[in-house]
Amino acid sequence: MVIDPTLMIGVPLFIAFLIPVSTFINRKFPRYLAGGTILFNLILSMLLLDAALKSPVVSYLGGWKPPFGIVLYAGPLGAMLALLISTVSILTWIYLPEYIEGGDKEKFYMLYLLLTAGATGMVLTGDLFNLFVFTEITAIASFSLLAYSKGKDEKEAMEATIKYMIIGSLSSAFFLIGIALLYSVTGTLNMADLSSRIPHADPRTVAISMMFIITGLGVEAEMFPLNGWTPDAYTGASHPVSAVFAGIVVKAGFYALARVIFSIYASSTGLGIMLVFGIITLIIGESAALRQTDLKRMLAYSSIGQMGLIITAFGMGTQLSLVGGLYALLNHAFAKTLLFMSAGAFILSLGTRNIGALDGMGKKMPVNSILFTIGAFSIMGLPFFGGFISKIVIIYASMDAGYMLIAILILSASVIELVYFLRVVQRIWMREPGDSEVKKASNASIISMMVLAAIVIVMGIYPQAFFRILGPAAGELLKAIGGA
Amino acid sequence: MMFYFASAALIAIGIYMLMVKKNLIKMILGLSVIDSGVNLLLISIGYINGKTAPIIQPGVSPSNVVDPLPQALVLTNIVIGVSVTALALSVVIRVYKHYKTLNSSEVRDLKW
Amino acid sequence: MIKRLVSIIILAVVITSLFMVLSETAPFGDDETVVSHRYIYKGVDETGSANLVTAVVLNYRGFDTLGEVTVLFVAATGVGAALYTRKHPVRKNKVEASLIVKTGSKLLFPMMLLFGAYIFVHGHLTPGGGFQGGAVIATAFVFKYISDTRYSIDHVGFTKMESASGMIFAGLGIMGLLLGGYFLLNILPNGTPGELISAGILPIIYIAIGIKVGAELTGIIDRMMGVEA
Amino acid sequence: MLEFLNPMLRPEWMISLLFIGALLTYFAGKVSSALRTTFAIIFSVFVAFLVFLSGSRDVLTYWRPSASPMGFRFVLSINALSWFFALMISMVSALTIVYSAGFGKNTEKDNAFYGLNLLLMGAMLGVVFSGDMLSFFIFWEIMTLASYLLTTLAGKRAEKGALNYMIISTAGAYSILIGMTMIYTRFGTLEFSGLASVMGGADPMFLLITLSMLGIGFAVKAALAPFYVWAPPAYSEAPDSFTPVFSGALSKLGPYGFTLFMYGIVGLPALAKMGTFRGISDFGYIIALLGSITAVIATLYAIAQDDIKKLLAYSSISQLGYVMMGIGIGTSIGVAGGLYHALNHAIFKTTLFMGAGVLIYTTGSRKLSDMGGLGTKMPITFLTMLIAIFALAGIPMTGGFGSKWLLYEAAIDKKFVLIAPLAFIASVGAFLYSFRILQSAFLGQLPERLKGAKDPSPLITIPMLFFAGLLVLFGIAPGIPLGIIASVESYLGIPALNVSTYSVYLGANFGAYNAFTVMTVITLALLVALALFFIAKKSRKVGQTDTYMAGEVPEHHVDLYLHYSMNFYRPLERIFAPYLRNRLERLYDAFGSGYELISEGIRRIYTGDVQHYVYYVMVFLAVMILAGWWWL
Repeated sequence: MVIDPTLMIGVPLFIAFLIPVSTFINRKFPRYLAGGTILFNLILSMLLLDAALKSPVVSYLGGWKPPFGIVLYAGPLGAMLALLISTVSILTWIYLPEYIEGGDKEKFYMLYLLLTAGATGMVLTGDLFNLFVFTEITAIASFSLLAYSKGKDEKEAMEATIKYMIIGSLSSAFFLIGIALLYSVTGTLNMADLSSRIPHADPRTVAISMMFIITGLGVEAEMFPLNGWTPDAYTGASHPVSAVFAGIVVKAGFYALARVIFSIYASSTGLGIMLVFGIITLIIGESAALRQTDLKRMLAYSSIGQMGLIITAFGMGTQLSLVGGLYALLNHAFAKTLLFMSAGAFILSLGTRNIGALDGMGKKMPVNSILFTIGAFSIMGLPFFGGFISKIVIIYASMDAGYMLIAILILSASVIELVYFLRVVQRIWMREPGDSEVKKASNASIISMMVLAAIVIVMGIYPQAFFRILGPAAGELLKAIGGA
Repeated sequence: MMFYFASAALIAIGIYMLMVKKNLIKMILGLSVIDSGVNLLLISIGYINGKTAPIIQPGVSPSNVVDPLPQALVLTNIVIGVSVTALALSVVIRVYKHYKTLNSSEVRDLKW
Repeated sequence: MIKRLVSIIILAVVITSLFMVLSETAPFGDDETVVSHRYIYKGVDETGSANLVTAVVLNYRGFDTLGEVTVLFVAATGVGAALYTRKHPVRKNKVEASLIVKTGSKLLFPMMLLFGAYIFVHGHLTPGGGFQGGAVIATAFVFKYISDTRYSIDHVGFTKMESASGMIFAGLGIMGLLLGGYFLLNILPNGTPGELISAGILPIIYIAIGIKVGAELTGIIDRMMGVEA
Repeated sequence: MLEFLNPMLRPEWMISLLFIGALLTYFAGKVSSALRTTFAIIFSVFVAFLVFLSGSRDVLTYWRPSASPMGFRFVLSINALSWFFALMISMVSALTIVYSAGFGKNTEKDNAFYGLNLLLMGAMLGVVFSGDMLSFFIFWEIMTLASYLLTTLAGKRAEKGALNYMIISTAGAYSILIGMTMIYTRFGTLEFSGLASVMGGADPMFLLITLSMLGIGFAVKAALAPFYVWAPPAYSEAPDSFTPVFSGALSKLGPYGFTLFMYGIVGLPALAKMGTFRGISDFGYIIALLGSITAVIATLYAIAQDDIKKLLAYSSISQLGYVMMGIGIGTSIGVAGGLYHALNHAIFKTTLFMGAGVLIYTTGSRKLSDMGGLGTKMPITFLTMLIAIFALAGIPMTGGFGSKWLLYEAAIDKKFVLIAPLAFIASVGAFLYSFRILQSAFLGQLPERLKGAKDPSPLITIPMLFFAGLLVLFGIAPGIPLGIIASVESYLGIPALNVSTYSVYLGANFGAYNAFTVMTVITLALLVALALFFIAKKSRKVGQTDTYMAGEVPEHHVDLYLHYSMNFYRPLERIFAPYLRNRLERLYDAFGSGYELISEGIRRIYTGDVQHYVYYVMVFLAVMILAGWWWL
C-alpha cells in the first residue's frame, strides 16, 4: 500500500470531478462517492500518522526535489491535523443529510469533498504558494457551502456569504502580497528553503511581509480585529456547514498561520503578536458571547474565544504550551463540531435559534441534550472532558513561561465562558418544557454526535494517548524556532 | 519602478473602494482592482531589466529571459480572482433579490 | 469625510511601507532569481517545454495548477449553488440582436473556437495556455448568447466534458504516482523542445484544462444569464 | 476477622470502587430502581466501612502516567489528616445515601442522583487522599462538577443558586490552579511530601501569594466571608436529600485545604516568617478573623429566616466560620477545636438537614410558619433534631459543647479581643435560631392538615439516630474524636492536645475539662428542673391560639397569619436590619451586571456592516506595519 499524502488530495479531486457525471447514473451516488472518499482519506491519514510518527513522510510532486518543485510534508503535526480533518469531515458527512435543503445535492457534496481536500492540502503542503492555493480552495469552497443554503435561511446565508467573501478575499490578497515580498527577497517559495534564507534577507522586508501574511491568515484563524465575518458566517450557515467551519476551516487556517510564523519566520515578534492578539481575541470573544440570545451566534463567539485561547497558547512558544494549544485545538474541533451539530438538531426541531426556546429540551430531546451538554462541558473545561486537560496544560505552560497575567486572563475568560454555557445548559435541563411537539434528530446524526462525544470524553479521561502524538507534533513546530 | 508604483496605486485604489464605497458591486470591483495590483506587483518582481519573455526559441538564450516563476503565480492568481469575482457577483445577485438594495450598510440582518 | 480621511491615512501607511520596502530591497528590474535559475537554464531540457512559464505552471508547480483548476471548479459549482432555482432558468433578455451581430457571431464563432483550441494546444510553445484558451472559447459562447435570445448550451454535455477533463488532469497525477512514485510525474517522453508533440503530459493537461475552463466559464455565464434579478 | 479486606484498604481501591459504583448505579437504574438503590447503598456503605477500617496508617500509591507533558506522578496517600476527613466525609455521604433511599421516589432523575452522589463521594475521598496537587485539583474539580450537577437536579428553583455556586467555585478552583502552578514552577514538584520539605524555605512573599491564591479557592468551599454569597441559595435550593452532604461533608474540604497547606505543607515556622500577631501568624490571624466575622454575619442572617433550609444554610456558614477561626488560630487548642468542630458540624448539620428534609417531605413546605406541633407526631425526628440542635448551640451533653469550648479557649488563650467576642455573639445567635426551629416545627400547635404526620421509614431514621447517638457519645467521651485529632495534630507538627477518653487537658491556664463530670452535673440539673416542673405544674393544657381566638379553630389563612413563627424575632431583626441589607450579594450582583454591560458593549464591535470589518482589517494591518517599522 502506497502511503502517499498526495493521494489524500488527488483522489478527492478526481472523485469531485467524477461526481457531476455520476448523478446521471443515480441521484444517491454523489453522497456515497463523497463519503467513500472521505473514508478513504480517513484510513489513509491514520496510516500516514502512524508512519509520520516514525519519520516524516515527504512527497515530491512531479518528482522535483525542493526547492524546485512542490513538496508535501507530513510530519506528526500535519498528519495529525489531516486525521482531525478527515474525522470531523466523515462525522459531519454522516450527520448532514437532513440539515441541508434545496439546491442540487451533488453540488453540495462536491463542494464538501473539495473543502475537505483543500483543508487537507493546507495542513500537508510544504510550499508557501501552494499553501495559498489550498487556502483559496478551502475559502472558496466555504463561501460556496455558505451560499448553498436555500429556503427560509437563504437571506441570512447570502448576507453572511458576501461579508465573508469580501473579508476573505481581501485577506487572501494580503497573503499574496506577503508571499510576493518574501519571494522578492529570497527568490524561493519552499517553506524549508525560505526559513533558511530569511535570516540573510533584508529584515525590514521580512517584517513587513510577515505583517501582511499575519493579516491574511489571521482572518481564517479568527484573530481579533480580523474576525468580523465569523459570527455572521456561523449564524448564516446551515448547521453542518457551521460545524465544518469550526472543526475544519478555522483549524486549517490557524495551522497555516502557526506554520508560517513558526517554520518560516521563526520570529519571536510573530509569537508576541500571536500572544497579545490571542489573549485579546479570547477575552473579546467570550465577553461578546455572554449576552447572546442567538444560540448559533453564541457558539460562534465561543469559537472565537477558543481560537483566542489556542492562539495564545501557541504564542507562548514553549513545548508545553504547544502541547496544550494543540490539545485545545483538538478538543475545540471535536467539541464545537458536536455543539454545532446538536444545536442544529435543536434549531431544526424548534424552528428558531433563540436560546429562550430551549426551555426544557432535556425532557423532549434527552439524547441530543446530553450530547449538547457534553460538548458544552468540554468547552468549559470541566473534568472528564478534553477541555479540562488542555486548560491545565495551558495554564501550567503559561505559568512556567512566566506569564502569570496571561494565566489569570485565560482563567477569567473561562469563567465567563462557564457562565453563558451553563445558562443554556440549565435552561435545557432545569426549566419545564413547553407544549409544542418536537421532531427528534435522525439516528444517523445522533450516532455521529455520539462518536464526537466519545472522542471528547476519551480525551478527558485518557489523555496519554493524545500526548503521545502531540509531543512530537509540538516538537516539529518548535524545531525551526530553536527548541525553546 | 513605474510598475511598483502602479501596482501600489492599484492596491491602494482597490482598498479605498472597499473602505469608502458602500455599493456591494463596487466593493467587489475593488477586490478585483486589488487583485490586478497584486498581479502587477508579482510580475514586476520577476522582471529583469532588458530581458525578454521566458520562451526558449531560436534567438532567445536562457541568459536572456525574465523570471518565469512569478508569471506562473500570476496565472494562478488570475484564475482565483476570476473565480472569486464570479462567485461574489452571483451572491450579490441573490443578496439584491432579498434585500432590494446593494448598500452594504443596509445588508446587516446579522449583527451583534 | 472623516471616514475618507481615516482610510486615506491607513492606506498611506500601508502603501508607503509596501512601496518603500519594494524599492529598497528589490529594485525594479533586478536579477534576483534563485530557484528560477534552474527553471531558466534547465527547464527546457527537463520538461521539453519551450514556454518556461508553462514548464513551471504544469510541471514544476503542476500541483498549484491542479489546485487552480479546482478553484475554478469550486467557483463554478458555487455559482451554480448560489444561483440555484427550482425550475431550470429561462433566459429573460428578449431584445433581439442586430443583424450585424448575428451574422458576425455566426462567422466568428467557429474561428474563435479554433483560436481558443490553438492557444491551449500550443500552450507549451507559445505564450498562453489552457486558461487563456478556455477563456477565448467561453467568449465564443458569450457571442452566441448575445446574438441568439433562445440559445442555450447543452448542459449535460458540458457537464460531462468538464468532468472528464478534470478527471484526466487528476487521473494523470494519480497515474504518475502509481507508475513513477511521484504525483503528477511526467510519465511521457519529453520529445524535442519546440515541436508540437513534445513536453510529455503537458499538452494533454493543457488541452484538458482548456476544455474544462471553457466549459466552466460558459457554465457560469449561462447561470448568470438565466437569473431573474 | 476482616483481614481479607486488607488489600482493599488502599485509596485507589476506595475511589475507583466509588467511581465504578457511580456508573453501575446509574445504569442499574435503567433496569430497576430497587437494584439501583441497593447498589448505591452497598457501594457507599462498603467504602465508608473500608475507610473506617483503613485507619490512619500511612499508605502511599504512585502512578506515573507515561507520555505526560509535565513529568509528574500521581500520588494517593492515607495519613492521619486525610483519614480524619475521609472518615467524616464517607460517614456523612454513605448515610445520606441510605437516608435518601428512604424517600423511595422513583423518577428518572434518581438514577442521576445516586450516580452523582457516589461520584461526589469518590471525588471528595479523592481530594483528601490526594498526595499531590494535580490529583488534588482534578478531584477538586470533579467534586465541584458533581455537586453542581446534583444541585441542578432540584429543577428550576435552584437555577440561579446552582449557577452562582458553579461560577464562584470555578473561580475559586482556578485560583487554586494558579497557586498550584506557581508552586510547581518554583519547586518542580507537586507532591505534598516533597513540597513539605521545601516550602518552608521559600520567601515569605511567595508563600503569602501562593497561600492566598490557594486560600481563595478553599475559602469559597468553606463559605468564608467574603466568598459565602453562593452558599445560602445553593444549600437551600439543592435537593433535600443532597443538602446534608453538601453542607455536612463537601463544605469541610475548605477547612481541609487550609489545614493541609497551612500546617501540613508550609508548616508553622514558615507561616510565622510572614509576620506574627500575638504569637500566631498574620495569615492565620486573618483567616481566624474572617472566620469569626463570617460566623457573626451568617448568624444574624439565620435569625431572620423563616425558610428552614435557608436558616440551616446560614447556620452552616456561621459554623464553618467557627471552624475556620479555630484553624486560623493555629495553636494546639485552636486546631483541635477547629477540626473537632468540623466533625461535629458534619454530624449535626447533616442530621439537621436530614430532619429538615423529613419535615419538608411531611409538610410539603419549607416555611417554618407552615409547621408546628410535630414533636408528638414525629418523636424520632424530634429527638434527633433536638440533640443536633443542642450540639449546634453548644449545649453540654453533646459534642458541640466540647468543640465550642475549645474554640473559645483558643481565642481567649491568645487574648484576641476581637475574635473572642465575635465568637460569643455568634454563639448566642446560634441559640436563637436553633430555638426557632425547635419551637416552630415541633412545639406549638399542630396545623389541621398535618394531623396525619408520622415518623418516616427506618431507612431515614436510622442514619439520623446514628448521628444523634454519635453526638451524645462525643458529649460524654470527647476523647474518642479528640484522640484522633491529637494524632492529626502531631502529624501536622502542631503540639498535640492532651486527651484521655473523658477529659481534655487544656494547659495551665484553663486546666482540664472533664466531659463526664459536666455530663453528670448537667443531667442532674436537668432532672432537678424536670422534677420541679412536675411538682410546680399548675397550668392546664390549652390550644395555642385559645387566648385570642375564643376557642374557635382558626381557619387556614388566619392560621398562617397568626402563626407564632411569623416575625419570630421581630425586635432583633429590627435592630439588625440596617446592617443586613445584603450588602455583599449586591456587590457581587453589581459586578456581574457591570460586566454584562461591558460585554454588551463588546459585542457591538461586530456591527454587521462589512465595511466596518474591512476597517478593522485595515487598521490592524496599518498598526502592525507601523509597529514592524518601528521595531526594526
